[in-house]
Amino acid sequence: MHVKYTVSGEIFHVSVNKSDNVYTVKINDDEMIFEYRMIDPHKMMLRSPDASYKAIVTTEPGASHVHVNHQSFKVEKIIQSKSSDFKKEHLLVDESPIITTPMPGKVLKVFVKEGDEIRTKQSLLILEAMKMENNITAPRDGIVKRINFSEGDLVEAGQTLIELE
Amino acid sequence: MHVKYTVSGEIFHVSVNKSDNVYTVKINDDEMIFEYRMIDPHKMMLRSPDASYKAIVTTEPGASHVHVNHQSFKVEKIIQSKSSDFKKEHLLVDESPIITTPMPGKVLKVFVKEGDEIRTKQSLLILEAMKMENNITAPRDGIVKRINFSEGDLVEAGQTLIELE
Amino acid sequence: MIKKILIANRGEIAVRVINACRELGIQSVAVYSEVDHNALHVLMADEAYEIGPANAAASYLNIDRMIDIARKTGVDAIHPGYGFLAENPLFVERCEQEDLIFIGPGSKAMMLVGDKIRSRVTVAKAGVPVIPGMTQPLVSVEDLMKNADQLGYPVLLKASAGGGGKGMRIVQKKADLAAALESAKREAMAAFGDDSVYLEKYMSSPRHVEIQILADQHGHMVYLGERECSIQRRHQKIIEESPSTALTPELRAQMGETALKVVQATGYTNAGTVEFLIDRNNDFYFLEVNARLQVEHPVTEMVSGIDLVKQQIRIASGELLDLKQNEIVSRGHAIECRIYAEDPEQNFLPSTGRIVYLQQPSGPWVRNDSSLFPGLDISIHYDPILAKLIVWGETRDDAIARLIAAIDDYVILGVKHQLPFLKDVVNHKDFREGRTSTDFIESHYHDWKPVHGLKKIAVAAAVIQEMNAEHDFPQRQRQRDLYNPWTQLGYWELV
Amino acid sequence: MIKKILIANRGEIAVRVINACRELGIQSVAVYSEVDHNALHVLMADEAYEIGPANAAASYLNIDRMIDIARKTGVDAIHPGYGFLAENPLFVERCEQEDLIFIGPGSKAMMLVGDKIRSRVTVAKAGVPVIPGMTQPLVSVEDLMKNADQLGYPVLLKASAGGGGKGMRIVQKKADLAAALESAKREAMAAFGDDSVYLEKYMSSPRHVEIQILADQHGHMVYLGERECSIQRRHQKIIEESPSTALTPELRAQMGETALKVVQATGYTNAGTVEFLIDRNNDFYFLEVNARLQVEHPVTEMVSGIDLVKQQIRIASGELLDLKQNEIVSRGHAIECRIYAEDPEQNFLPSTGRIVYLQQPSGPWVRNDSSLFPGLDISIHYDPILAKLIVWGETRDDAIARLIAAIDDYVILGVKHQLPFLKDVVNHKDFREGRTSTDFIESHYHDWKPVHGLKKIAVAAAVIQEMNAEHDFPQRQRQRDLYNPWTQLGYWELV
Repeated sequence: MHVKYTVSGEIFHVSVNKSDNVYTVKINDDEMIFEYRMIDPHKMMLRSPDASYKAIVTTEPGASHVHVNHQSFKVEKIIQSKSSDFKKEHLLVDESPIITTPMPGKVLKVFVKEGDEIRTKQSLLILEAMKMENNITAPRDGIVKRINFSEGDLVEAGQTLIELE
Repeated sequence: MHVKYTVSGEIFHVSVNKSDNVYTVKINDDEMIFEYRMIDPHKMMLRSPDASYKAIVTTEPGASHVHVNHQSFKVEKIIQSKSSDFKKEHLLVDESPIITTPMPGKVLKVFVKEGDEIRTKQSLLILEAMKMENNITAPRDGIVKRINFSEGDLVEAGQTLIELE
Repeated sequence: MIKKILIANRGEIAVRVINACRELGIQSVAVYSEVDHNALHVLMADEAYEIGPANAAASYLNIDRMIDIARKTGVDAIHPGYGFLAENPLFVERCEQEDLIFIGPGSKAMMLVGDKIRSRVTVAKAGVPVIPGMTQPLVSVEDLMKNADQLGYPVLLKASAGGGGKGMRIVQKKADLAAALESAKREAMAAFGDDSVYLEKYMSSPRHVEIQILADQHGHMVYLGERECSIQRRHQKIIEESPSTALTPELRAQMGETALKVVQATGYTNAGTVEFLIDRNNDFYFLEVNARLQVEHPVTEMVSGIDLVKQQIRIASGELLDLKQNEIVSRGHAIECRIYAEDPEQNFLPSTGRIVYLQQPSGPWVRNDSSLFPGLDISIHYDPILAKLIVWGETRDDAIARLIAAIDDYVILGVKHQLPFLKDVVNHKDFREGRTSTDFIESHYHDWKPVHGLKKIAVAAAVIQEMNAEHDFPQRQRQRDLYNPWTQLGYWELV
Repeated sequence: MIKKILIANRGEIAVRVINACRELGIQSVAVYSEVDHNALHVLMADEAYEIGPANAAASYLNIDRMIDIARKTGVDAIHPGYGFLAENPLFVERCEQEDLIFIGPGSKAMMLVGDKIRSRVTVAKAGVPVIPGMTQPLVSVEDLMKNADQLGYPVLLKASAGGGGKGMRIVQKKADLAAALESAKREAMAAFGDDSVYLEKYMSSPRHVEIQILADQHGHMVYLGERECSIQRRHQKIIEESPSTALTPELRAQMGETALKVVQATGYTNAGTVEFLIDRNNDFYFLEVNARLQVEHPVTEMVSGIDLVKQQIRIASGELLDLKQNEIVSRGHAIECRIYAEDPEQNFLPSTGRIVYLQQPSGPWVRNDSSLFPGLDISIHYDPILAKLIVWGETRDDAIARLIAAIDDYVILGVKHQLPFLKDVVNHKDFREGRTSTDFIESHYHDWKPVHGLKKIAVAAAVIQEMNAEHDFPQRQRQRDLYNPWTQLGYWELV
């Protein structure tokens, strides 16, 4: 059984082996070997046969924030055994039937109603956040099954706004 | 029974009382009342009826490093129950019979020998540290009872160099 | 001289002003909303007072409360920073009534330059070139249609009380006018409490070049060279530099003199910025006056060696401006980039979160104006600006190389930001060669996504860190050979 | 142009040089001793190699190993920083033999200026005023006595190969000569591997003013103004500034021209510093040439806007120096202070320890050249310099105010340092009024001790922190009402 991680919507199947100071990390059938050295509790040097990397890692429950060679990532762990996380995984695949809020904010306008047929990139609603109006567009084609919020509502990041059929 | 702390050789007898967010700290018969607020795990604001302070505190076993309103201190705890700490307390009083190394280094020259009578500020030895010659002088008058090191020896900070009668 | 100042702001600009106060021996008073009680400006000021809840309308925009704290703390003056109350003429008026020095222009000048339409009319009369457009606010959709037809599409819909791109809409064709109007008015009302809008001819591919001015209360005024701020996203400046690659010494002097005309015509005092657009023929047009210290003021400070905040305070104290026009010399090249809490993967939508790791760049000629610290929550309540990174170099190429190195040194984890985007922009051939215009981002980066070539390495680093963290729990049995993160998870949730 | 550079140094200067390489697009190679494997310069360089054990003689001073790594990594050039091999003519010669560019003067010039006696004779012949003293190294104690008598006491005993105050002794009277000689020779041998010493007339209360020069390999040379470095402890500079309060424009030009005479007479190339003493009549005397980038080079960089490290690299690449004397303009005022790991309570003896907390200052016109990080061990092995804090201001007063604010912002816990002393010095009335001389510290701060008015508050803060830490262990019973640290100790030792 493998463990899954996600980074910006992409899923990675991971298994790891350690002997001495060498990690063998298998990610999606790609096997990589790393020597490592900790610099401080958050900084490490990783050396693979091809290249070396400077990484900064901080962890919080369920996720790590990682900075590698000037790129930043949030590495999230997918936990399939709990129902709440099942939903999370759903979000990552393109056929997700759920449109969630990308950030907390206030719903100013909703342009669609239940039953509407929508097209990719069509404006769905305007969300005000940090004093800016932000146009939320459809990530794919579909039919609006359910709208969970009304104009004027305050929403949290990650909440389900619109369910598609 | 009180707990003792030392800061740069000065001894402080401390007892503390806490109720809600207010600490009553009694130091050497001087009672002080502090409200406090933690800013982060190391930073705090302290407010007494007269003044407020910004403090940064880091702890290590037996001691804290404290920065208060642009002054830095090492606050050490005196543990009297152990013999090793008994000696430590001795160092703090003016009549200490022991002259210790203030820093690690190499003994280049020793100017005195056992039995010598010495005067305050008299040169005792030259200690080389960080590429500089440092002149170690007598902290008080006395007679040299024992010299624990020879020229050329490497010494650690806090080691007893010379014992006085 | 002023002895004590209330800083009616938060974030990096509050820190900047407190720093200046400290160096001038002036006492500083900070204010903070409930969510800001551990903020850097609170720790740095000599005194700090809570001003209300997170919602800015009830705290940083609360004039009564601000005046109340000013009275209670006995300050002589209020520095508004930028944003919030900085360009609110009612606040300036109130300060004048309460006999508090407002560090900025007087209320009349503020009222005039804050009204984009009136100021256009006023400076045009003084012989300053303005962009063709309406000379009255919009009264109806019909009015709008008529004016737009006269100007010819595309047209630009702007908030009369505006600034910072809020309430601004480019309208390409008649059919879009009504929707744009509604949205612009709503945004203008939310941002400025005033939904007046007007129309201007939309200029295609202009450069945005602005002149920094200082004017004392005794009629003496100087200009401190220009800043080019053409690199914008959603009408928000993201990269600013001085000097501009578009200006000759002659054009610079001409624009400087024109800026001083604007200052004279509007009776403006203290530090201010006169914004212009430059078209492809190097003709320039008055855009508006920014009646405050600008976000991008460090660019001018680095090339001129003049501390604008200190000058603001001295001018507000009634001192004579001690600068002579012919002694103001620009040296080298400075570039600023603004780091925003935005998610480049989600079309640069604002992002929130807690900063879990922070490494800020430093080094010779690197300046980082920031109020960040590890543990800081970037909330929905305020502008998404995280920090400003400014560098100086002997030449523009030196400055670009230094900026790229400094961006590489910057690490912010826990909240999404656009540093990789900024790096891409300053690395762009057209930017390097000085071919900039306000549609630069739109035309070169229509659908920019971060390159994430190291996702797998990131996953590996996270897993290795997890396994190392496991070593901190020697009392628990570890499965050393085949690593199974399912057992690891238990520790993780315990920590 | 050079493509790849080995930096034969550590600490802040290695970081400084790596930064310059990065901005020039040059690959950097770091070396590190065993104890430095996690140092900042190691992390920043493109490649890093261990060079030997902690002891500098076996690592950073190991010429064979250094050349070996240079060969292996295929660098074009070596930057020596300051200290270590920076002024070792044997190393320069070896680089020349190995066809590696040494970023500094050629070996012949290095040999000449490194010999304090020969260089005195050489520049005196060129018409440069020198301090009265010996023109041959000392051969015997009798020789010494005779020369001292001729010069008249006090006299100054100096290492011929010297620098940084090592091997230097002021001798007030005949009786002290022999002891001073022995100690000076021993220190000189340990520091430079050469125990030749000589005598100079000791000047009382002079100012130390030095001229920064740049000279390319094609005969073109310029001076970049002066630095005054009169504020010294144990012959170690601790505060440096530019401009000097002692110089008029005429004297500046005269000293600059004299410095170029020295450069010409010695055949010196690359960046260098010509040191002078100025007496109370404003007469100046050649002291020595520092054949390297100086510790205090940032002071010149901040007022001139010229990046000295980049210029060094360009000159070493064989490029023409692109600076004209009349275009070099000094703007405003810069001050540097050196932060040393020294214990002011123990007569400024060097201090060691681990940095357990670190907050470094930043802000407009504040530069902090440092390689510090939390967790860094300050060991006995290397120079006790922790960091350099440099500020720039429009005026000297501005710079002083800014420096004091920046010192207040600096927090280093875990190792003793003299920041409070530095603050006291720049706050001193005589310093503020520009009355500086090399005996400033001795005469004003003979027995300085830190003011520790907050000891009790510090104890209280420590105790409160202990009690708060206790809250992190809810599973253990706490004694809430009467706090007894004896029970607390248990937790502490467990953590």
